[in-house]
Amino acid sequence: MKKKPKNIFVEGAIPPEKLATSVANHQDRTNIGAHSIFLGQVRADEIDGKVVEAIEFSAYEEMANETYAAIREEVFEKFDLTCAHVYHSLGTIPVGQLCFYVFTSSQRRKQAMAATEYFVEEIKKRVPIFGKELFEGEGHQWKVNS
Amino acid sequence: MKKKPKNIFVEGAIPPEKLATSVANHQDRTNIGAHSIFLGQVRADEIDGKVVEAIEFSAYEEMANETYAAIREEVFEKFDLTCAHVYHSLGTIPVGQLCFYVFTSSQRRKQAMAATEYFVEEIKKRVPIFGKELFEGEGHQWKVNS
Amino acid sequence: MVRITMYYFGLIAEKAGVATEQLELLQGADVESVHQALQERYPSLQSDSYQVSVNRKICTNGPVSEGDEVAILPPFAGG
Amino acid sequence: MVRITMYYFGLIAEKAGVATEQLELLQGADVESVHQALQERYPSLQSDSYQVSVNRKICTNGPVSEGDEVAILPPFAGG
Repeated sequence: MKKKPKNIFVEGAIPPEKLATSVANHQDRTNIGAHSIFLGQVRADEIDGKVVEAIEFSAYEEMANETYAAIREEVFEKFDLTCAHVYHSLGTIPVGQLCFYVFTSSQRRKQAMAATEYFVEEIKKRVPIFGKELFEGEGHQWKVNS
Repeated sequence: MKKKPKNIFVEGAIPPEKLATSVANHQDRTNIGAHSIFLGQVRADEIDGKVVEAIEFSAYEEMANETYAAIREEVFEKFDLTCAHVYHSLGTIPVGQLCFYVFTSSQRRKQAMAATEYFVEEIKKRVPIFGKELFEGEGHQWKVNS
Repeated sequence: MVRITMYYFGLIAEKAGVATEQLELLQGADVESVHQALQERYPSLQSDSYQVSVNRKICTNGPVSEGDEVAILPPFAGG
Repeated sequence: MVRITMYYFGLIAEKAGVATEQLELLQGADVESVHQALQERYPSLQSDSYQVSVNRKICTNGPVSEGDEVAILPPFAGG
């Protein structure tokens, strides 16, 4: 039987306090020597004179979580990690708020940093998440990852 | 006149709450799209049957801060960063506690991740910080970066 | 006939005006038939780039069978 | 005579038993003279690897002048 994949999605922005909690939760793992963290923050991009004030994220959640599970397996094969945690927001996230959180821990720094980078790049490329950039005033545009 | 370099040193371990504060302090900078964070945590390494229970850090502080200032200048030349913050502990840091904290922010994720990695590698290589690994029971050994 | 469930996301859902619907394709349908049915149903999608997933895997070709979960995915924007 | 201030760190300070001291070197002293003076004063350092900084810059050679701040730095362990 296939086990249900982890759910990476959280409703709304990721609070900064989440970082403190994640780190504190790993301080009894005394084989960890390094944590590497990536955070995505919603940017007030200006596009044709209009300014983004929020991104509304949606996802094909079942496929997203299955794809994430595959990426996670690749990461644990490629890198010597102690643990890894990934969260992505759904719903409307205002500029300045966090929408993406990757946290990896390892004995060795290079493994953690490389794993975080792999997670970030592969998730952006392969996980079906969609972003509607809402402009100040009115109007929107669909975000495309570069 | 040369301006006094920033002081990267803090007495004692870096509390996990520091991360939440750093991130929260950057949420009004709406041109930021990515934060990259590295944390060093003291590991309970076993060496010839003895287990490390803490590292006592010391530094040639004036040279360390001057060297850090030079590395920081290189980073801002090489990478397109919005800001960067670096802290290193002095004193006795027990296993599981944080002793090193690098935080960079940028519009673009790749710039932030590359900058954090550069900081970590160059600081380990060039900044005169010394670590006395204290074993459980008694005895010690001087740590050497690999 | 092959009955499949279509799921639309982002820009595609916006243009289609629905998030999900049932489609009936002819026997022997494949990913190419999905493209054709879609363009016919929603001509405004012609200029858009999207990928097709069948049962949650990206597919550029291959058969589509009764009961399949087929999604039309505009460019990803996670992170 | 050239009077310099020596600073010792980590293992070196432990072996020297002091953190700082004044040394007097002969006129024309250079980094090599620092090494020699050090080995003579603390023979147990012979087997240790260290770098020398003059006025907070790593130096493998070059002159040492009156009033210089010279440090003996064992391997770094930051991070």
